[in-house]
Amino acid sequence: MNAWTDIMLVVLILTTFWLLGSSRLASCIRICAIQGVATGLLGVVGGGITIRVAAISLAVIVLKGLAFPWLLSRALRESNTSHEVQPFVGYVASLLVGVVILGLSFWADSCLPSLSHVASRLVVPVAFALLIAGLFLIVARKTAVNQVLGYLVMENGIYTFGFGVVREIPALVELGVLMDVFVAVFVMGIAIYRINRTFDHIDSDQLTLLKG
Amino acid sequence: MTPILTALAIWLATGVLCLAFAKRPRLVQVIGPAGAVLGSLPALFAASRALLCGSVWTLHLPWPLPGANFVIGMDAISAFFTLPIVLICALAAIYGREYLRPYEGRKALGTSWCMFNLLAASMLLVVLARNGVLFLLAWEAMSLSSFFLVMFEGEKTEVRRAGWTYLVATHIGTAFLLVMFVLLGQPTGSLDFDGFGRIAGTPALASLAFVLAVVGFGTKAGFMPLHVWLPEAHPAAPSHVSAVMSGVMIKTGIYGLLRTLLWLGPPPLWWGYLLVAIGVVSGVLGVLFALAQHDLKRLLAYHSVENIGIIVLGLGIGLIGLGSHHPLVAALGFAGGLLHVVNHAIFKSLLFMGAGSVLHATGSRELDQLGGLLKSMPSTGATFLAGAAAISGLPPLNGFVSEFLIYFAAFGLLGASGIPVVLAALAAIVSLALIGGLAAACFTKAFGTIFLGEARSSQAEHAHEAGPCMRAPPILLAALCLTIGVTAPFVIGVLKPVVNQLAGTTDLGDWTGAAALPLAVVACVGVGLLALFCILAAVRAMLPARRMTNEAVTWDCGYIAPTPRMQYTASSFADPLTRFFGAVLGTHRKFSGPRGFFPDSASYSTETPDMSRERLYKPVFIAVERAMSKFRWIQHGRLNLYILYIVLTLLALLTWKLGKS
Amino acid sequence: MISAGWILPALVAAPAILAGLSLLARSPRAALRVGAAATAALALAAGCAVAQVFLHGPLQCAGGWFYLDALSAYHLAILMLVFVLCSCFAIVYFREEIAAGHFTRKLARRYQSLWFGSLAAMNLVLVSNNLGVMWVGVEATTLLSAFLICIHASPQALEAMWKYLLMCSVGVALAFAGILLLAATASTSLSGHDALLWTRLMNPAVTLNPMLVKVAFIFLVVGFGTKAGLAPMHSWLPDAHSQSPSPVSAMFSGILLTTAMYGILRYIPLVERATGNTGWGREVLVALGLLSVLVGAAFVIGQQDVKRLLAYSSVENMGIITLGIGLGGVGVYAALLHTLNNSLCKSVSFCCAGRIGQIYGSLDMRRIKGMLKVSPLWGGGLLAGLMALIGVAPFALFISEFLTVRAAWNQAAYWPMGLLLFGLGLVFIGVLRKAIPMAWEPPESAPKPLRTYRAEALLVWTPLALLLLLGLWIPRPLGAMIAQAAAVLGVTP
Amino acid sequence: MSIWNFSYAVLGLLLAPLLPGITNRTKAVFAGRHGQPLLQTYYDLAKLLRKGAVYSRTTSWVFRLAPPGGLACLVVALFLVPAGDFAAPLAFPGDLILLAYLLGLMRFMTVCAALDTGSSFEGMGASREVQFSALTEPALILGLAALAYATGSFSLSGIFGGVTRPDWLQVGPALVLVAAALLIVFLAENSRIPVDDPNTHLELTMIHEVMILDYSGPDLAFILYGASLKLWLLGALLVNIFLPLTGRSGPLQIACLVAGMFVVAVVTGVIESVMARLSLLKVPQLLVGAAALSVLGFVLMLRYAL
Repeated sequence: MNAWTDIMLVVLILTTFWLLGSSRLASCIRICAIQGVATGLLGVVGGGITIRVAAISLAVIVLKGLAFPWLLSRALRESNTSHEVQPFVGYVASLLVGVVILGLSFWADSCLPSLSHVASRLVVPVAFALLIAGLFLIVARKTAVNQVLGYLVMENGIYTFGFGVVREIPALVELGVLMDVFVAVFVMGIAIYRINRTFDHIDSDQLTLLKG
Repeated sequence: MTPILTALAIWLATGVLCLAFAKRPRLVQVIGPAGAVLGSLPALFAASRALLCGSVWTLHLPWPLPGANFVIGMDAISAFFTLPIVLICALAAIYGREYLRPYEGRKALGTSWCMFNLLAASMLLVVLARNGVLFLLAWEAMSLSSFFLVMFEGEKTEVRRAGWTYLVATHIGTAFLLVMFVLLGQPTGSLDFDGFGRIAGTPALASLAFVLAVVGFGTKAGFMPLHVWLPEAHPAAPSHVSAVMSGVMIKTGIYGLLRTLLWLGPPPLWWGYLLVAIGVVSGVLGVLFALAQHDLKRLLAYHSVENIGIIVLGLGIGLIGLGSHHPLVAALGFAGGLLHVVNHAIFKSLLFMGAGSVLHATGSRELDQLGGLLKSMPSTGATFLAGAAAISGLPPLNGFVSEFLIYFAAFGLLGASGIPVVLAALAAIVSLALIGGLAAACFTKAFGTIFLGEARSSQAEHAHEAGPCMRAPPILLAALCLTIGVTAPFVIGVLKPVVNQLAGTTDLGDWTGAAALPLAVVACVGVGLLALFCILAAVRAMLPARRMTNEAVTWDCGYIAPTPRMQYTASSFADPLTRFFGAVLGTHRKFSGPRGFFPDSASYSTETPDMSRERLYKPVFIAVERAMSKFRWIQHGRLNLYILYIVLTLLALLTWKLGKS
Repeated sequence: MISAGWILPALVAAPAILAGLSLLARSPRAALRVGAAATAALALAAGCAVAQVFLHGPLQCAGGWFYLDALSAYHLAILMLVFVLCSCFAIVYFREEIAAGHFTRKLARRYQSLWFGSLAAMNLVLVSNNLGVMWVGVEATTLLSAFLICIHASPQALEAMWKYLLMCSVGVALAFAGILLLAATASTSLSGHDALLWTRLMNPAVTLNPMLVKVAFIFLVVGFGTKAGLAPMHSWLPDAHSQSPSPVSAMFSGILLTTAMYGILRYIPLVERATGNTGWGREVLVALGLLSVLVGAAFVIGQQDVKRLLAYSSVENMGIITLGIGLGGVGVYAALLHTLNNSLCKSVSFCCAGRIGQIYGSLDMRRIKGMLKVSPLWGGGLLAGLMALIGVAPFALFISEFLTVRAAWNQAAYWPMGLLLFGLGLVFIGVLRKAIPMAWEPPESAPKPLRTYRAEALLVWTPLALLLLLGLWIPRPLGAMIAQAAAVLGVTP
Repeated sequence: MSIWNFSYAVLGLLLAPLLPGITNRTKAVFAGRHGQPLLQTYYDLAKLLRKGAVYSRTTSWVFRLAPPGGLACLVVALFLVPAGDFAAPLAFPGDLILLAYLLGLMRFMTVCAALDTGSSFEGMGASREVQFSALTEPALILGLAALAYATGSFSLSGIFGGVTRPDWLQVGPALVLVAAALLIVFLAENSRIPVDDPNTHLELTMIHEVMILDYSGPDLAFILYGASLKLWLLGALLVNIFLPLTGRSGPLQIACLVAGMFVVAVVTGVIESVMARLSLLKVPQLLVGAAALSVLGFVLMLRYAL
């Protein structure tokens, strides 16, 4: 079972790198969907399947694999701006940063005391890497959609960590978290829609009316 | 303690009533002053009883505020400072009633009187408080209420500037006091004054507390260069308020300093040197800047700085006396400083009231717009003259007595061993002499330009004497100036408990006896001088030549028609001195001379901005503002970077807090 | 004693239901009025719960999922106070907009529904014992209140909302990572639900790995600190505060930040215990607190927009609270008192600023002149509020700031004390420099004053009078409340 | 207290008007003129007292108050000055301060009276008077303080009674410096050359004379008499320093001192004859120089004391 978990974790890392190197928004959304599904599967392949785990995993797959991509694609479709990712940091540089992030995550993991009941030794570093890569995406990309994607990557990292490390988290909390994330993305989607309508772009870099 | 509580209650109640009836100015004009006067009576009674009969008490009430207890007490020092507070407040209230009459219906008199009575109450609380929090609250209430009083004519730009400067200065001063009280309260964990004496055990902390007190209280008292608010706020406030602020409110700073000294144990010599240095600087520079002013109230405000300098000089000499084991010197120094507190309260409020009456009558505070008012305002002029003579330290008035005591103490120090002590005494003597001469110059200028000669403007020409409410308080104060001057040997007896309290454990011996003889002679000389003057005046009157008196125009070396415009102006009167001290004053001169064959106009004007404001605070404020505005780019509006801040903070904290382990 | 625990879930459920019901409001006016009345009723109920806590000890229900102890009860009391005040003010604030037709029924329904939603979410934060659920509540407040910012969709408001949404979501997600780390170390000795229950985690038998707790705490501080407006994560704050309608700004500044701060407070005893009471976690708070004070001060100077000015003052005040908590001892007491003072003062100041903005048609302080004359009520209220904010005695903020200074001295934290005083001085100067012309400078053209009803005076003067009272006299029950709350944080008086 | 304590002051009241006469006669001798009679001032006073007065319409009671007031100050001050061994009638510790401030009071009245005329000339004189006196006062008090330090007493009587011949032998240089300072103060306070020229009336450079331009008749007499008293008063301080007569018999001491006063008057005449009046801008430097001399004297005494 460790092997399956590791495979999923590797998928997560690979999709993150893919995301860092992608230039089209639409494909970014799709990659994110794949990552979402992989995150969902992580729960199922990780250990004994209980109803709780199954239900949550299903919810994750549905939300992250279907609902979010759909929402974001809609927001993207209705915006009449460029469908290019507009990076502050170029794709090659982003990939290099990704490598550094991965290295750092492994190093950080080695610094922390080991957690006794981790599903796989890869869980913690991968979760960290996702978290930081997500933050990096938010910082290094201009479009609002991309920032939401970054947020999702971050979220996936946290989820991974949660599922890999704290398996006993009660379902209610998990569902609550999931619910919040869903609402967050939903709200962000609406916000993007309205920003697009008001500003004629979803370039969050250009939202600089307020300063000082 | 009942009278004190009654006084506080009356002041607070009438203050609130004034606010409640704010819509009816007539009524407020009755309630406010009446409350101020009524409240001061029991307080006056309590203070005199404490001072004369030695009835000392403290009142403890529980007070649910962290660190606070409602502890008030009356001892010699408190009583001594209470006296001028209640006296001046009452008189200023009587004066203010008439002074504010033209504003009825145009200005918020309700707020003004409310704040006035609050100011009186908070000043009383400041000198009676025996708990740090209570003291600070009263202190701040005092600052705040006087701030609102200053802002009475807030629509004027200079008034707003003054209010801002005042509140900022006083608040920064309070910050120092905050730290000081915290420091003093730490050994016992309580902010009651009883326990503050513990600090004396650690001299380093005591010195720190002393420095904090000097800065904190010095800001309120107006030590140069902490005085910046003074020449702004006093002119801006209505005159009766200036009288209270300049006459007594700044003295609460002196009170605070003295109260602090009581806790700090035996003073090292350098405290005395520091105070003498402050006294010299404040005194000399205060009077120099006063000399360079041509706004009457600003001039008076600078004189407050000067007089605070003299007070501090006395206290500094007293501290040196204590430190170098000259009990008589210590006693005389303290006595001189303390007596000057009262004296300055009397003549400074008298002068501000005079300035107010002039302003009231002519609408101008510009010296060079006035002139010849002695004929139209005889009462105001005469009392102003008395005040001017008193503040110049001339015998037989009260100013001389206190300056004499300080001189006396300083001369006593000359016999001390130790060159620094002698030099400090010498510095005090020289600066007192210089201050005396310059003050006389300044007040002859002020009095001469306002009241003597011919009117320089039509307003001054049509001036009218103020009403009875505005005439009576100055007359009373002038009488007090003379009374204290000629009853000095008895007055010193009143000071005795106060000075003895200040000396702490040091036994001062029978210092009043030592001081009484010279003071008695001074008093006799004063009386003799008056008598001799009367005799000479009588002789002059009886001379047969009296019958052959003629009237003519001023001789003026042959000019046929001297006009008022040809009179010496205030600026030109002071010009030789201000030029002589030009390096310190930094006077801006604007001159456009006559040009061409038929020059039609020429002008010359001077302005002396405050040195410490221009050269010390302004650059610092500008530098801080620049430094702060450098930070403003961090709020540039870019969301990506904002999130980067979060990430960086996270990383920074992780490396900082975990890097070590 | 009858179990009063049922009231806790009700405190969450009732506003949630009200949020739904608000969508059926008949008219904007009715929505606001009924909303205010319902908030007041809820406040009464919450008051009962708070009283129970202080009289008989903590309340618990639903198997320990809901928990109200002195700390949360104190915050709950503040929360209800602010909400009642802001709800009432909303009636006044939107009156002109309703008349002008800008505040339609649709908007009013949405507004009131989100308003109650936020209330429910904040109550959830305060009454839940489960740290995960608490997080859910914090995130929910972000999401629900985001739309309150742009009730009137202007480009600026949208921008502010977007920044608020993204920054707080990211921040709070980091906090969740922290919670997970904590749960990870706790799950060695606790199982299932218990690993996230605060009361269980506080059990002395539970041993937590100090290293992991430290990492967790840093994530939590940064995460919740973002929401609480601590510098340098505060960047969303001035934008959101200045662009929302004033009742919302008042609520944000008055309680939203405080609720996030409460999130941090909950973890302090845990961290203290795990790190052996070395004051490790407090250092972080002192640093962030000081930074916030200084950043707030730097931006207050030279600020032109009155609501932004108040927002930066919020940054500063949250800094003071953080600093007080970080200093420990009497500082905790000071911080808790400051929380109350700041909430009261900020909400009333924002209300007055909003009204003044409506009167002058601008929030630019260079255009607001002579407000004392133009509108004695709102202008006077704003002036008094600003004065109170900068720590003029005898307003209560002076006392709490004094206590903070005292705490710093007692802890021998001389540099923090000096910097705090410096920051306070800067804020004082900066605010006063704006406040004086606003209050007294004669206006070039007198704007027409808006209609003012007598009852509105209560809205302004009651909180200010309360602040004045607290500066002079802290009622014993309140003092006891704060002491009990401080005891939760491990400080015994 | 004996008759000798009072004699010097009473003699001063009687003989003071002689001093200007002596000075003028000295100057006349230097100029090769015959000069005024020695008693000229007495004649002037007698004449003026019999004359009527003219007052400017601008003036008020302040103007009339100054002559008797100023005179009263000087008369009282005269009783503060000791004569050798004999303490002044009013001697008390600290009387030197009273002396300085009585002079100050007189000046205050004179200056106010000058301003009361509203004339630009008198204003100018008043302005200069306050400037110079503000600078002489520190010099005077410093000089006295130096002496007080040397003698350990701070009453004039104690100070001058304490300057003895051994003192001159021990701290002579310091005493010379202080005496020089007091001489400058004497010249400045009495409006003599090199500070002011008592003979000019219509020049822009005068100080004292211009302030009293508007006085006439008995008022002027009071002022003239007062000026003579002031000469006597400050001259007496100088004489007391230079003539350490302690221990001699009363009549001898008084006689020597009066003779000393005449010598001072002669010296004044000599100075006025051999020097020109300083430029007004240089006067403050002279006065500050006097203060500096006092300080120097003080420092020298400090050195000796160690």
